Amino acid sequence: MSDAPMTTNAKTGWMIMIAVVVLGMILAWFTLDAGKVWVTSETVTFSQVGVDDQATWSEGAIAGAPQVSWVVATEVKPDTVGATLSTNRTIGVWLAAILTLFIMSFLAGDNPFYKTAESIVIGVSAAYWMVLSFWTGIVDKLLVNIIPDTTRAWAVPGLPESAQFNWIYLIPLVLSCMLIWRLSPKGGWIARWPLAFVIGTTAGFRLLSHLESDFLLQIKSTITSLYVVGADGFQFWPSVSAVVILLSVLCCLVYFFFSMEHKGVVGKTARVGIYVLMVTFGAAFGLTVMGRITLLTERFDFLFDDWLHLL
Amino acid sequence: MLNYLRNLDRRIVFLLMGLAVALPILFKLSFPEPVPEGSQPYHVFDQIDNLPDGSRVLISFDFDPGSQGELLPMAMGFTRHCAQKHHKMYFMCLWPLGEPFVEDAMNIVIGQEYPDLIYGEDFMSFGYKPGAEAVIKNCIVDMKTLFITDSRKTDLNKIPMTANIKSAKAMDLIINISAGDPGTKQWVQYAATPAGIPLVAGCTGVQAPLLYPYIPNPLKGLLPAIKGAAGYEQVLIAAYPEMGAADIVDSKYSSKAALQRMGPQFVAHLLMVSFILLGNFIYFYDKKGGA
Amino acid sequence: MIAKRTIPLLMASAVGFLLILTYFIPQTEQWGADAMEMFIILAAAAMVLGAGNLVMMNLAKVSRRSEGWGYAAITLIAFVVVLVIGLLKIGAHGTAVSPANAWPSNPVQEGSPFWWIYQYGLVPLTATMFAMLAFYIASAAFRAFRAKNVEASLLLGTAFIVLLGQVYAGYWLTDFLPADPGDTAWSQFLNGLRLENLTQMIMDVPQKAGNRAITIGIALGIVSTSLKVLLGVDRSYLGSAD
Amino acid sequence: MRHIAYAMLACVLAFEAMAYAAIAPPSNVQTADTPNDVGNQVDVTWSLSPDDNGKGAVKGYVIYRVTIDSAEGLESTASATSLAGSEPIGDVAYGKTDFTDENTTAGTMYTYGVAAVNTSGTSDIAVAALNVTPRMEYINRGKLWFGIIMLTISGVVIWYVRYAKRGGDVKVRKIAGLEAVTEAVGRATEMGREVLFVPGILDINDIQTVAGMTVLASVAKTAAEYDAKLEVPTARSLVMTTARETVEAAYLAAGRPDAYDENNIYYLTDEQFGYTAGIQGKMVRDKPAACFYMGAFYAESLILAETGNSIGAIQIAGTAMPSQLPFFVAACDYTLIGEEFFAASAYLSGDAQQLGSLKGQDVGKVIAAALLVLGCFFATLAMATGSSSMIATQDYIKNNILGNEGFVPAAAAETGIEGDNE
Repeated sequence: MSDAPMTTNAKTGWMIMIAVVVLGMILAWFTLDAGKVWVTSETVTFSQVGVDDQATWSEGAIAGAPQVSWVVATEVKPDTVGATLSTNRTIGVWLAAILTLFIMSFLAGDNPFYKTAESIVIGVSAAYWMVLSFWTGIVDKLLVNIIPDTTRAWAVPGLPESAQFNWIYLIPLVLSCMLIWRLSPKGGWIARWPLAFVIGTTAGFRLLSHLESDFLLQIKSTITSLYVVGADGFQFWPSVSAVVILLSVLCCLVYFFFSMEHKGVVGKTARVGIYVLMVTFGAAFGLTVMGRITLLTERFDFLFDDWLHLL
Repeated sequence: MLNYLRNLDRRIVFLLMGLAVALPILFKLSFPEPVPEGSQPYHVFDQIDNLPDGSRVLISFDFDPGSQGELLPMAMGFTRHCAQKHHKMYFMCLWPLGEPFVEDAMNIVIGQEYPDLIYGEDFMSFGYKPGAEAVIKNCIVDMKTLFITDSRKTDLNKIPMTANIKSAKAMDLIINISAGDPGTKQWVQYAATPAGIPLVAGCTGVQAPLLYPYIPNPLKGLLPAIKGAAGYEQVLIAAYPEMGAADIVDSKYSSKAALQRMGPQFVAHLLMVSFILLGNFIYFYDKKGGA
Repeated sequence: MIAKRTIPLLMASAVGFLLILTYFIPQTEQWGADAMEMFIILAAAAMVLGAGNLVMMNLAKVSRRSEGWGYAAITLIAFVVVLVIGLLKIGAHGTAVSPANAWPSNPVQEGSPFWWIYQYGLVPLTATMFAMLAFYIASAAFRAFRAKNVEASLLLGTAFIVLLGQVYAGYWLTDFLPADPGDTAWSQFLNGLRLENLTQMIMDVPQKAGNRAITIGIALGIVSTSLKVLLGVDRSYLGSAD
Repeated sequence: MRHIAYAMLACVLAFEAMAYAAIAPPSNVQTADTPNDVGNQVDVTWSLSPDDNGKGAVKGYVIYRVTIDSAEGLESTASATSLAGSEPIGDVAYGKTDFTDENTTAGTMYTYGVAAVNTSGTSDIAVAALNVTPRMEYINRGKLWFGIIMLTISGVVIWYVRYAKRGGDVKVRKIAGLEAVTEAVGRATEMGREVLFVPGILDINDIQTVAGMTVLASVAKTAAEYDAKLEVPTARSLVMTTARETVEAAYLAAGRPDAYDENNIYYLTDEQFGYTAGIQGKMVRDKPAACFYMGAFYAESLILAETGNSIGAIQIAGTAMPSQLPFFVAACDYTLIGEEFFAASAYLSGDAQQLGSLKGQDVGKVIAAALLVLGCFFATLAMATGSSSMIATQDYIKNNILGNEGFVPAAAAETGIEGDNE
């Protein structure tokens, strides 16, 4: 632990806190059934119909036929008929609650619990992303186009029979190999080719999409009449709004001007521009508070309801 | 006292914030939540409700567990509403950590509250697809080459709902629940605008300001943050009182999940306001005193 | 030298300009989107590099017994366990299309060990990390929102109004103002001062204008950055010449 | 295979139609080649069946299609019977009056028919009066104006880059945050602490990350010159790879290749909050003296900036994420707002050609402002006078110049200039 050694006071503080939390947890387990999850289970069975090449599977048990089955569990209230305590889900809820508290403990300062949670989240999430990119990127995108028949038999049974080897996918395959070549001690520069390909396509694609959807679309939606007429004649405030919007956009654009120093008229206009930007930021800040508080509410909901069954 | 406030430990601020959220939850504090006639939750409700029964609706869950507090109630509300109207639901997901929520919507909400709906005929899932806006762009051109199979690896040509559909242009409505990019903005730019498909969305509070410029065209309705979700739940319950009657164990899937989360907002917002006032009081006091 | 710098540079320009051209031809319009989809494969393959690096770094820490090596070991174990479970689909069952074959199953199939890790490990960890923002936003407001100058005052003033306008407190505080906008500009003005309407006005007018200007500027910045890359003016990403 | 479900539906419906009284068919079926495509689409429109009251008396409409020998003329000769023998190619819910067939072949002639269905049967098929031949277009004419604007803006940027290369004057204004970069790195060196550079959480296929890399090149060069330790944790493997190339080159350029350590540029995890947790932990433990946040950021912006603030680091942020700018502005010492962030690499490099591109961007802003002012001017005149030519001008600016309707205004196209039926 790289921190400066803790003071005795801080250590005692942590000790007391840990003791209180652990005692509380034990108490909660016995009095509140904390974290306990009940489920009902249902077995799904499939039976083989036909033989060899023609073999298909149909749902339901057929006597004598080869069968496969698995259990599907549904979370239910404890008083439901046939409900059983699910060990793995109960352990899961406890684990989730403990990890939640570990992360929150960071608010009191860096500590071993947070470090543990941090180490877990990095390891687990890196692996999670890798697993998902393997199945959805490598298998579902690359392999189905390079070796369709093998992939169909192995992992994508729904791949249509019409699917064929698609040579265009050799491009990403070759580029991927060049990229991984970086692991070899020699010729690491070969990885620059795929990087150049990626950055080149990115530049081309983004140039178009941002110019079309951000530049043109935003100008288009700002264009409105500055003299607003409604069902009952001239509308004062909407007209004022329209004028203010147009002037504000122009002032902000002046703020972003790089060629001229912010002095004189340009400086004054740019100043108005930065004021508008500050109001924009203030508004976004205020609106975001609501979202962030909701996230905390959800976490407390989990702790109080799913774990402690207090609500 | 003032000196104490001047050097207020961050942890005190943290503790107060924690209490401001925790106590209203424990005491189930709630405040009136007026949904003005003609406000966004009504727009969203009308878009889904006025579609002919059995219309095709593409629902994209573009969020992850981090934002579930704000977005899960809307996602489940949309699912319930579509199921109630017997719309054909096509689920998909552009965020890698979001797919389990699609499964929850199908297994928990549809499975327990609308057990007569059948997978493949009334609802189906394309699953998670990496590629962000490229997926959306290709979605309105050719869904079958894009997805190939559903999330259960069944050929799309063999699923009744998708057999005769080539692209998302066949959809009558797109619903998007988004926590960022890829999200509502990309659906507006790459699907709703070029293909002319109506779009309604639910988004986080952070995203909302960026999306207001797209209302009402092509964004027909927007549920901003938990406030929007709560409003939508209220409108839904008023229209379909029987909705969400099933006994769902996990309260986060219940039909009143968002409404339950509005109480803490009030207290926490007041606390934030007091922090700002207090901070400025100290600042001006010090300035006046020449400190 | 040529292979190290010139060819990559030409390749970036060529594919970039080609994509721009194809966008205007209906036949090839989707190439840009297709290229972005192909990127997924490349990014997935690159994870071998990233994850390899993660493993090597933590392994080095553990073997050297350097500071905090215990935490490195936790990361390493978590990574390997989840990777093996996920890639081998341990504990997963088949689907209706192929009941006997578990390989086609959804990676995060409910009830499987991988789902369990997602549900009870990844979800609480990431969601709590995100929820910490509620605390940070409070401390940022307390610390940074001081009316030091006009800019800061506008920032905090707007945030103040929006914070109140979002909840019931807003209705309650300005309930004395007319609820009906009426016909005259003056009555409409008074009605507009109600906090909930003021919030909406801020969203509809200055906020919208500010965001639009920012977006237009960003689009131009992106055009110019892309062009610099395509023209080879900015080639820092390509590394050194030798 | 693909139409099995519909073939069955059609059989059932045909059988039911014999058994029950039929409902009234839709009318006025019209077809048109979808413009600006490769000829794989045809738009079909119709008027609702008189029985379609929106309350379920009509459940929906089915669309039929037959291929016609192209020797035949424009007038449709196909009968309802020949259409009924074909499989329906699609269906829509009641109340809808349009359908796009996305499975046509360019150059083939088709006739379409539409029938209403309800639970008791199918109506007669209403047949389109004219045949339609979808055409393949070689240029998307709808995007012509967009092409012109793109070429103009790009052209100006390129012109200024060349102008600067020839030695033209390309002075630009000061940008506060960038002046502070050297100071921040210098302070880190003095304090003997490290410099942390966070390149955002998106992959290298986002232009913000690319821009972040170019800023990294400058920061790394300064760090190498000052001999400060620079750490770059990344959320993507490709960003890690790119960052290593970039930093290595910068150290070489600064004449300090020996000081470069590849292990200081490492991958943490792709997951947003896993990554954030890792950096947050790192910050409180190693207490970097200068933190740079340059790239695409989401919610982690405030977590990072507040943690950085609590350890007393100088923080400089740059992003084009409008939603995160407020937090950086509130919690960092300097923030590069949107376009300023993209200007950063040019500014820091001091390279004349790169600075030239900034001038080009300014011309882009002038074009934007001009379009805005002109557009609003005509829109105001249109609203105030109600003059049809003003309304047409306003529409032309919005739908043609800024939209995707091409050179020819919609009203002119309707009168047959771009007729698609043939």
